[in-house]
Amino acid sequence: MMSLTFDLLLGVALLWSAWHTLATADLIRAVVSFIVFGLLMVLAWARLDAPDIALAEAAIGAGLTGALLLDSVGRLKARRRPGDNG
Amino acid sequence: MSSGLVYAVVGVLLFVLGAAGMLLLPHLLRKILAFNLLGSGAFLTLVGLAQRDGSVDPVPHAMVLTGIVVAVAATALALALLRRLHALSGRTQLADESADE
Amino acid sequence: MNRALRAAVVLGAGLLAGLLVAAILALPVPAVRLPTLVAAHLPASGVTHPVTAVLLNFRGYDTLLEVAVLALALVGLLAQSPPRELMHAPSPGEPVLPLLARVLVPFLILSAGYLLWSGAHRPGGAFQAGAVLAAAAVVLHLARLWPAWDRPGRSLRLGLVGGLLLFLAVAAALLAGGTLLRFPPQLAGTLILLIEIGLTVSLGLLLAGLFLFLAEPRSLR
Amino acid sequence: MNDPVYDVAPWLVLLPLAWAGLAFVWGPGRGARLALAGTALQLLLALRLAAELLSLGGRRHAVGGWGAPLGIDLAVDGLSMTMLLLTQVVAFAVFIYARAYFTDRSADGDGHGARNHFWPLAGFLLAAMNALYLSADLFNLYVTLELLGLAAVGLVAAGGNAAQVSAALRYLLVSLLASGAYLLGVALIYGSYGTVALSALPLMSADAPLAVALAAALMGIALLLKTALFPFHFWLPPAHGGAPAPVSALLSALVVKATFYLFLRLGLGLFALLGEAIAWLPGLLGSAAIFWGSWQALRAQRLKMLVAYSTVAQLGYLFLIFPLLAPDGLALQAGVMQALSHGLAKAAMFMTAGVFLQVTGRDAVADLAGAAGRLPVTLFAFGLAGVTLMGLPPSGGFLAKWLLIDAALTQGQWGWAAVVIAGGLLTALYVFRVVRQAFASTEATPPLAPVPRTLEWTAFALAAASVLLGLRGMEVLHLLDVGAAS
Repeated sequence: MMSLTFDLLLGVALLWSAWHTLATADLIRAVVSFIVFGLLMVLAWARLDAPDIALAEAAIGAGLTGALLLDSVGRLKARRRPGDNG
Repeated sequence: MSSGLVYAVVGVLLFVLGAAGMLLLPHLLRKILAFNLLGSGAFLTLVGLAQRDGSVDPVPHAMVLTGIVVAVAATALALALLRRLHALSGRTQLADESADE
Repeated sequence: MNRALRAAVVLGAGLLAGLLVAAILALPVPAVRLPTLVAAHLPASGVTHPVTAVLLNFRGYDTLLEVAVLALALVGLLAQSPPRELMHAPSPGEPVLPLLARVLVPFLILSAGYLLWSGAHRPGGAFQAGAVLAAAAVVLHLARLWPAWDRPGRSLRLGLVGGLLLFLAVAAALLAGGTLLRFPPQLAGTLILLIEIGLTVSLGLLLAGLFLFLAEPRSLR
Repeated sequence: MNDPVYDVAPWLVLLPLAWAGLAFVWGPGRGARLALAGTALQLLLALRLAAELLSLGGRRHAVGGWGAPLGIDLAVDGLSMTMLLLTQVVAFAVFIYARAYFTDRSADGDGHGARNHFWPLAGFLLAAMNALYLSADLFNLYVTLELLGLAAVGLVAAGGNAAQVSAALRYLLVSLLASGAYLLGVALIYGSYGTVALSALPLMSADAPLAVALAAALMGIALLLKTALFPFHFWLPPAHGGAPAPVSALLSALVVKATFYLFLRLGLGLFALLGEAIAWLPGLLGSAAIFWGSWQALRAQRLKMLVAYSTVAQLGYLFLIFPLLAPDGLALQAGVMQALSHGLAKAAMFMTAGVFLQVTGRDAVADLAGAAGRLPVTLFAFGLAGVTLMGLPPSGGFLAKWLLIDAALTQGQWGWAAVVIAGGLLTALYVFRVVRQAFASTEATPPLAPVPRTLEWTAFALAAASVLLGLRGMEVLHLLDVGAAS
C-alpha cells in the first residue's frame, strides 16, 4: 500500500513537471523543469525494477539531453530579437 | 492496481501531453521538449504495461535503452537544425505553412 | 494555427487520453511470456545479465541499427556545424567548478570501466559506460578544461564510427558462417565483450560529439 | 530454420551500413567510389535473391539463430522483393548522377555541406530502407523507421541554407511525432500479446482488445503522416522541392514508398480487419491527394516544387487500391506497379530538374524557355517520365492505371476508375505546361553552364526504364505470387 501511494505520487509529480515544462513562460525554467522530469523518470525506472534504464536515463535522458538543451537555450537567448517570444 | 499499471497510465498521459505540445506550441525548442516527453511516455507505457502483473520483463528494458539513445540522437539533430536556423534567419519558429509557396 | 483547429487538437488529445487509459485498464495479461524464454536461453547467450543478453544477443540486430542511428545523427549534425564564423567570440564568464571537475572526471572514467566490465552479469554495459564517458567530457568542457570540437580529423572520424564498423565486422563474419549475429555459444561471451568495448569508446565519442560539436566555444583556462 | 542456400538477404543491410561508415571516414572523393561499388554489389545481390525467390519461394532468416518471438526474424516475399529491387535500381542510378552533380562548381548554392555529407547519409538511408523491407518485427521496424527518418532529414538539411533547414526541421518534427505514435502502438501490442514478432502475432479479430484497435489506429496514422498522404502532405513539398536534386530523387522515388509498403503490409496482415472496415478512407484521401497535388503542381512557380506536388498527387494512386483489394490480386498488382513506375519516373524527373538548375542557375518554370533546343536529351527524359506519370501506353504508369481501372470495374466501383482517369488528365496538364515552356522561344539567351553528360543520360535511362517497364510489367508482377515463408 505504501509503495502504491509512492507510485501515485511519483506519477503526479511526473505529469506536473511535464506540464510545467510546456506551460512555463521562460525557456530556461522550462528546460530546468525538463531536467527535473528526467530525474523523476530515473526514480520511476528504479520503481519498475529497471536499473539499466535508470542509469541510462540519468546519464543520457536527464544529463546529456539537459546539457544540450541548456546550451542551446543560451545560444538562442544570446541573439534574441524583439520578434521572438519565449 | 500494480506499479506497472500506474506507470503505464502515466505513460499514455505523458504521450498525449507531448503530442499536443508538439502540435500546439509554436516555439521550436518547446516542440523538441514536447517530443522528449512524448517519447518518455511511450517508453514508460512499454515497460509498465509489460510488467503490470508485477513481474520483471528484460525485453522491454532493452528496447527502452535503444529508444533512449535514438531519442537523444534525434534531439541533438533537431537542436543543431534549430540553432542553424536561428543563426541564419533569427527565427525560432517555423513559418506558417501557407507561406511556403 | 487558428482557434478552431487548436480546440480540435485539445479535444482530440482528451479523447485519445481517455481511450488509451480505458484500453490499458481493461487489458488482460497476454499468453506469450518472453521473460520465461529469455531465462531459458540465458545460459547460451554468453552473458548472465538478462538485459545485456537481450540487447546484444537475442535482439542484437536492433542494437546494431541503433548505433547506426547515433552515428547518422552525428553526421547530420556535422553538416550543420560550419557556421563557426557566424558564432560570436567564446563567451567569457566563470567556468563551472573546475576543482570539482578534476575530482569528478577520474571517478567518472573509473565508473565507466566498471560499468563496461560488469555489464555481463549485472546492470550496466556499453551504453551506460559510453554515456558516463560522454558525461565526463561534458563536465570537462563546462569546466573549461576541454575545448568544443570543430571539424573532426580522420582519426576522430574513425573513432566515432569505429564501434559500428567493428560490430559490422563481427556481424559479417558470423553471417559468412550462415546466420546473421549467431554467436557460437562458447565464443559468445568473448565476442559480446569485444563488441561492447568498441561500442563503449564509440558511443562515448558519439554522445560527447553531439554536445561538443554543437556547444558554445568556451575559452580554455 | 535457415535455408540451405547461402542467404544474401542480410548483406543488403550490412553492406550499405559499412560503406556509409567508411565513406564518413574517408571523405567524399573515395566515399563516392565506395558507395557506387557497394550499391552495384547490392543490386547484383538483390537480383540473385529475386531469382532464388522465384525458384525456392519466400525466405525467412532468424537473426542470431533464435527465431521469433525471442529473436528477430527477417522475411522476404514477393512484395518486399519488388521494393528491394526498385530501391537498389533507383539508388544506383541516382548515385551515378550524384557523383557528377556534387562538384565544387555546383551552381545552385547547395554548398559543401551537401557534397561532404551526401555519401554517408545516403548509405544510412539505403540501409534503413533495405532493413525495413526485410524486417518482420514491429520494434525492429521502429528502429528502421527512425534510421530512415533521420537520414532523410539529414540529407534535406545538408545543403544548409535557411529554406532547407526550415523544411528539414518541419520534416524532422513530423517524422518524430509519427515515430512516437508508432512506438506507442508497439507498446500496446506488446502489452496485449507479449510479443512484437509479426509471425507470432494473431491477426486482428473482432474480439481483439481495445488496445489493439488503438495500436492499429496510432500506427496507421503514423505511417500515413510519414507517407505524406493528403491531408498530411504539408511537410513534403518544401522538403522534396527544396533539397538538392539527387536527394529529392531519393526521397520522392523511394523513401515515401517505404512507409507506404509498411502501411500496406500491416493493413493486409496484422490489422486486416480494421483495414476492411474503413478501406474507403484511404481511397478517399488518395483521391483528394490526386486533385489537390495536381492543382498545386499546375500553379507552382518553381520546377522542383511542381515535381514535388506531383509526388503528392501520385502517392494518392497508391491509396486508391485499399477499397479494391480482393483475392484476385488486381489492386495489389496495380499498387505495386504504380510504386515501381512512379519510383523510376519521379527520380528521373527530379534529376532532369537538377540538370535545368545546373545549366540555367535558376529553378523557375518560366526560365525554361528555350531549353528544348539546348538540352534535348534532358527534355526528352522529362517528357518520357511525364508519359509514365500520365499513364499513357506503353508505360509502367499505364499498366498500373489499367490494372486499377480493371479492379474498379470488376468490383463495380466505377467511381475510383473515374478518379484515375481525371487524375491522368490533370497530370497531362502540368507536364505539358513544362514542355510547352521549354519549347517557347526566348530572345535573351544567357550563357550556358556546361553540364556533364552523365547527368543527362542517367536521368534519361531511368525515364526510359519507367516507360519500358510497361512492356515487361506482368513478368515483374509474377514476383508478387511468391508468398511468405512459413
